[in-house]
Amino acid sequence: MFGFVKNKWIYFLVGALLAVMVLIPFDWFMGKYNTLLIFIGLNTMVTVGLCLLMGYTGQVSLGQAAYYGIGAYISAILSKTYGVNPWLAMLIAAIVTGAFAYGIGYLIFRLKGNYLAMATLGLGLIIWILFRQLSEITGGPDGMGGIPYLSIGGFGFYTTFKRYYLVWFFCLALLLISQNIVRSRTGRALRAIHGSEDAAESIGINVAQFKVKIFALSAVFASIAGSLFVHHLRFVSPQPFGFLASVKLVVMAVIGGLASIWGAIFGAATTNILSDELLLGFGELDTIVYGLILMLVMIFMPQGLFVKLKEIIVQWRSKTTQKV
Amino acid sequence: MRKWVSLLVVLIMLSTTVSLAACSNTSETEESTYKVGAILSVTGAYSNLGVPEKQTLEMLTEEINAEGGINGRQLEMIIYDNESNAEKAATLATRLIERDEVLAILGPTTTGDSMAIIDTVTSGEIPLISMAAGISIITPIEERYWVFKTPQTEKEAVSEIYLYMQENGIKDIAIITDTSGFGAGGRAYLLSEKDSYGINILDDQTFSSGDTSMQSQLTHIKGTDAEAVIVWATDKESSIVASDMKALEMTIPLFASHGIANMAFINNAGEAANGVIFPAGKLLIADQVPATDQQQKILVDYKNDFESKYGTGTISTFGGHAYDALGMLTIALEKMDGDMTLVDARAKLRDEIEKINNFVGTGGVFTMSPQDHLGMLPGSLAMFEIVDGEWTLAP
Amino acid sequence: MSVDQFLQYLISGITQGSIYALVALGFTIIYAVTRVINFAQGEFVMLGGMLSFLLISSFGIPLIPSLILAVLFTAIIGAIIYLLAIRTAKKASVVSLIIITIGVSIFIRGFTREFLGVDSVRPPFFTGDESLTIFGALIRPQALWIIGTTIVVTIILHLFLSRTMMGNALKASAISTRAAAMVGIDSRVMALTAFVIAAVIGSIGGAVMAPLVLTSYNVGVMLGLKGFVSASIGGFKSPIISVIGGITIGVIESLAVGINWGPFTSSYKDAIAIVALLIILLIRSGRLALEERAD
Amino acid sequence: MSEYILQTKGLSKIFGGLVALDKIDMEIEKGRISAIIGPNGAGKTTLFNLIAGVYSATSGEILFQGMRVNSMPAHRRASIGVARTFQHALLFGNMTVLENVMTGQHPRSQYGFLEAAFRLPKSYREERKISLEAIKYLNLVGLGMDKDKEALSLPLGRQKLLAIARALATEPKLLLLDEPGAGLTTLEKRALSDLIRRIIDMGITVLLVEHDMPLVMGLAEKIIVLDSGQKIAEGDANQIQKDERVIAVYLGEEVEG
Repeated sequence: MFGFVKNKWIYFLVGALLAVMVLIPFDWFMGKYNTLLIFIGLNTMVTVGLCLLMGYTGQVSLGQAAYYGIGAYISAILSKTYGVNPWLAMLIAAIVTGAFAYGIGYLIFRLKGNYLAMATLGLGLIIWILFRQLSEITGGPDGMGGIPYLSIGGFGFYTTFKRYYLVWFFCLALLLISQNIVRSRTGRALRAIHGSEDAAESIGINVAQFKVKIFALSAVFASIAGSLFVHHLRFVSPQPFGFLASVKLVVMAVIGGLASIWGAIFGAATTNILSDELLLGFGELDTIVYGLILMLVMIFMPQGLFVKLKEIIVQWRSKTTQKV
Repeated sequence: MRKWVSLLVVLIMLSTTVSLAACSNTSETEESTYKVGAILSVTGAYSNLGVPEKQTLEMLTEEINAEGGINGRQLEMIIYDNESNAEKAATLATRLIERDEVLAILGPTTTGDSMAIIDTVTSGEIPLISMAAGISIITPIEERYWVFKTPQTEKEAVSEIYLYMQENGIKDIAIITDTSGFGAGGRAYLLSEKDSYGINILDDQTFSSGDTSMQSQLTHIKGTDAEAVIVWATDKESSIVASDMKALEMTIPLFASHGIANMAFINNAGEAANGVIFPAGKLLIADQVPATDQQQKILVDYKNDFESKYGTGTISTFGGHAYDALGMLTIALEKMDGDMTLVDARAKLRDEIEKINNFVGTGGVFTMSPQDHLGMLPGSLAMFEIVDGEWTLAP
Repeated sequence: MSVDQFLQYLISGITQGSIYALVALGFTIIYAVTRVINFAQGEFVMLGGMLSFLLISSFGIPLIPSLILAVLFTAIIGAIIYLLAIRTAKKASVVSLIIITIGVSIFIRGFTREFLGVDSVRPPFFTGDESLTIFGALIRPQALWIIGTTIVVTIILHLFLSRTMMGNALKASAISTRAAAMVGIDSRVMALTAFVIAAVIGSIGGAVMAPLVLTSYNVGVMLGLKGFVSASIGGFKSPIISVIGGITIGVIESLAVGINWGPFTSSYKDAIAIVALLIILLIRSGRLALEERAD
Repeated sequence: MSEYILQTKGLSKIFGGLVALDKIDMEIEKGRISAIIGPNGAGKTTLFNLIAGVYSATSGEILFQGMRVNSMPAHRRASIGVARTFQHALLFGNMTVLENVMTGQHPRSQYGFLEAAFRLPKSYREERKISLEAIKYLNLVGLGMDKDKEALSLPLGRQKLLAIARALATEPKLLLLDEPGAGLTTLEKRALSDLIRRIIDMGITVLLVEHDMPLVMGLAEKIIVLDSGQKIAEGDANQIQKDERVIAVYLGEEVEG
């Protein structure tokens, strides 16, 4: 993945970064943040799928949380109600979600712009309503608990400490995969579609099919995150998969910079840390402050906080190198 | 170039998190206090339940500390708002267990949120006293070693209504329920218990929370031979059902859940509130409870204290659940002695909660046991009827 | 379903639909002029209701002045939103603008909760609450007020857009900002006007519906969503189509309850309305594609 | 196989009752430069769009190398060898110059999501080939030095060259150029003519729509004149310049314009 990088010390940097990530869950370091970091990891996975779809391909989805939910529910139902091996359940969930999104995408990706936004929003709502109403299999609005943990052989992911590694293993894998896709023939085709659909079509890119495929891929990412979500909490309810959740995912993607794979971590982390840590200090005023921050970031950095930070660093670097 | 800048930014972000961690680690535990955490739906869909709970906890903490605390130690209450969101409840529970190092957790407000943190508190080995109704919160008991709850379950409320109907010769009914957690929980019991009381449900309608009219559902009910309607929802939607029934000139009696046990229902439904019959704790009619009732004193005291602080007519049974939860916790805390490690203290506290015997609360009288983590004695609910905008015991 | 019952479903549906329509109108006018989907539209409705309750019940101000004050205040909020949030975000993409308006709505909601509390409240009925009988169906007087308001607002808006200079300028700006600028129409003034009109319509709607449907700090979320769906059916194109969209959704929901068979039950009424929206969108996408090519 | 690379037979396109093209018959010979001219609204771009597959024909047929391609979607036509440019360059603004041309190699490479996601050997192999090819085309149009610039940072003239390089990267048999000369300086136009001749030398057939008469007359071996959706003349530069109907049409336009 780092074939393009010329600076030698980038390896050192990445090594240090990985070392930090490996050490984080230990009690003497940041063990107290494991739950928060697990959710950041899960959100990152969904967000990066959204970045591929929105930032690279230019297609809006305001219902992404629904696919997160489909993965979660399929995993939960198969592994709890039918006693299917959780890993197999996770695989089935990913395949079913992907296939479902592929079929749906075939229909709705004929729409463009705001109409597509409405359609994805509407579909998300319908799926969410189904989570609540099919209570015989989903447990209804109160959800279902007692979902088994994931385990490999005799090694079970029983503690947050272990699940941190599990989630971030998947998260980094999905980030790498996304990074690879973006820098490939496929990635160029996606960006071409974002740039101009007519031009993309004129050089042999099957625009309709690529849109549907990337939508399915983003749904698979969301589904994997959803499966990990239920095997982490051991509980699933419709709440985290509604319209507001979808909006929150879009916020994460935008804050991270839509066309930025690694920005997804940043977007998810900023949003989670903001709502689960920093805003707690504001007590009752937290929603007011949250709304305000959301507005300010979008007004003054519409390309995203992450991209803005990058720009600042690049500027700063070019200044310092000029001096030398 | 672009890539390594990305990485650099990730690194900066991480170091920010680390420094953030370092900052919040400085919140020192004062040795002389008992720290207790609470996770409540102060905002979001269930804020009208969560807010009186929060107010009650704040009021009681103030009172306890003004009287010198527990065992000479001050009570420190850390209340977090999970915004009626299960995922956030789980994060906050971990935070309370690992960072704030509280002795016990009160809440969450709803069954769904409570279910979402059961695993966290069980593996974190910390006692939880939930304020939500669902029976699944405390069953199966083998898996709920650390979990208790204070509100009566929906099953009891449903039984109370069906019993009343049986006595009054009502057999054929229609139900209309909210599709959210509260209504769906009630609906499940309305359907499962009906046969034991010989009740026929002729029509089973639902609505979404946030709906602004239930006229269509009621029109459908009106077309059946139902002798009564049961609505299962919180106060806002229930009051819309009541006034829509009046608008459609439906004269059959309306039964409601304990979710309407606050003044907001009467204010919002107006005239249509009259004649509505519902089960609830005796808190609502604290003044009418006979002095012979062992609950009488605490009901009156709590109601007076609460209303003098937050205004007349603000009392609700949801605040009562918080009162009972903190009340039992206080009793357990009083049994604590000497210095213990946090882990031991939590374990001891759990044992003490399980030993609670004959605790007189607002919702009823509680006797916990290893087999029963609700421990509410039967007869804790009464049937109420609203007459001239006032709660009265139903005849 | 008997005829009487059918009429009752229809009337309930129309009442409900009028409520959606009043919300949808605000979405439409802002979208038409600025291409912004204003997710804070529901908050205008909430403010109209909450403020009128506050003024009538807490300050004891009579109905009419209370309504005027509530609408005026919301209009100012609408103007502030445009000037501070939308106009400042110059280069923002569609998605960013959506998020900005969501931020605005979260902010307004939080603010209202902080100052007016979480309880649901009901302002007094305009003209009592004794149901009237129309062709065997019952209707509440406040429902008549809502339907009437929807009709009047739609007519006034229509006349305003077609008969006045300002209205024509708005329409021109809606068709092409650049072309409008060439004939001396300042698109920013037009956008400001659109936000104010949307706030006014939203708050009038909110104030008129509150006695019937109650109001609280968070009613804007659900109403906003329903209004959005209604406006989508009309493609955010014209006020009248949006009103028709709203009433369609209301009637579909109501009749779904009445049919009470298969998926057509009250449990799925929201989903049915959305499915209807999706079908309409897909049908229209075919037609839109044709129109685009003819250009 | 026919000696014509492209033929249309009775090709018509009607937009909602409005006849944009009326029964056009034309033949484009392989390996030569042909041009379509005509006043505004004559239907030139519509004809282009029909050939490229953006629109589907109302009636008539389009034969590419003798094969009927009427119902073939645009991206399929690109992969069988029909490439085009647009009036406005329509570059991919979110990419560099090189990436734009690499994207043009899309139909000549195969690896997909899976190979990309896991960086399988096939992706390496193809990626190397793609970038080598892309650089070759960039050098051909004279943009080799600019390969790492943002595509939209180029001046207009160079953007148009880039669009041609991108189209060439699809390795077409027939290249459709939509007003390649518009907005270029005289100097740039001369370079463009040279480029088009070099493209012909590569064995690619070129069909262009152009307003600039001197450019067309100097380049095209065959000129087709459209007016109001109908073909009114066809022939080499000399024949066209003498054709009375063509003169009438153009005079009319000049008087009006």
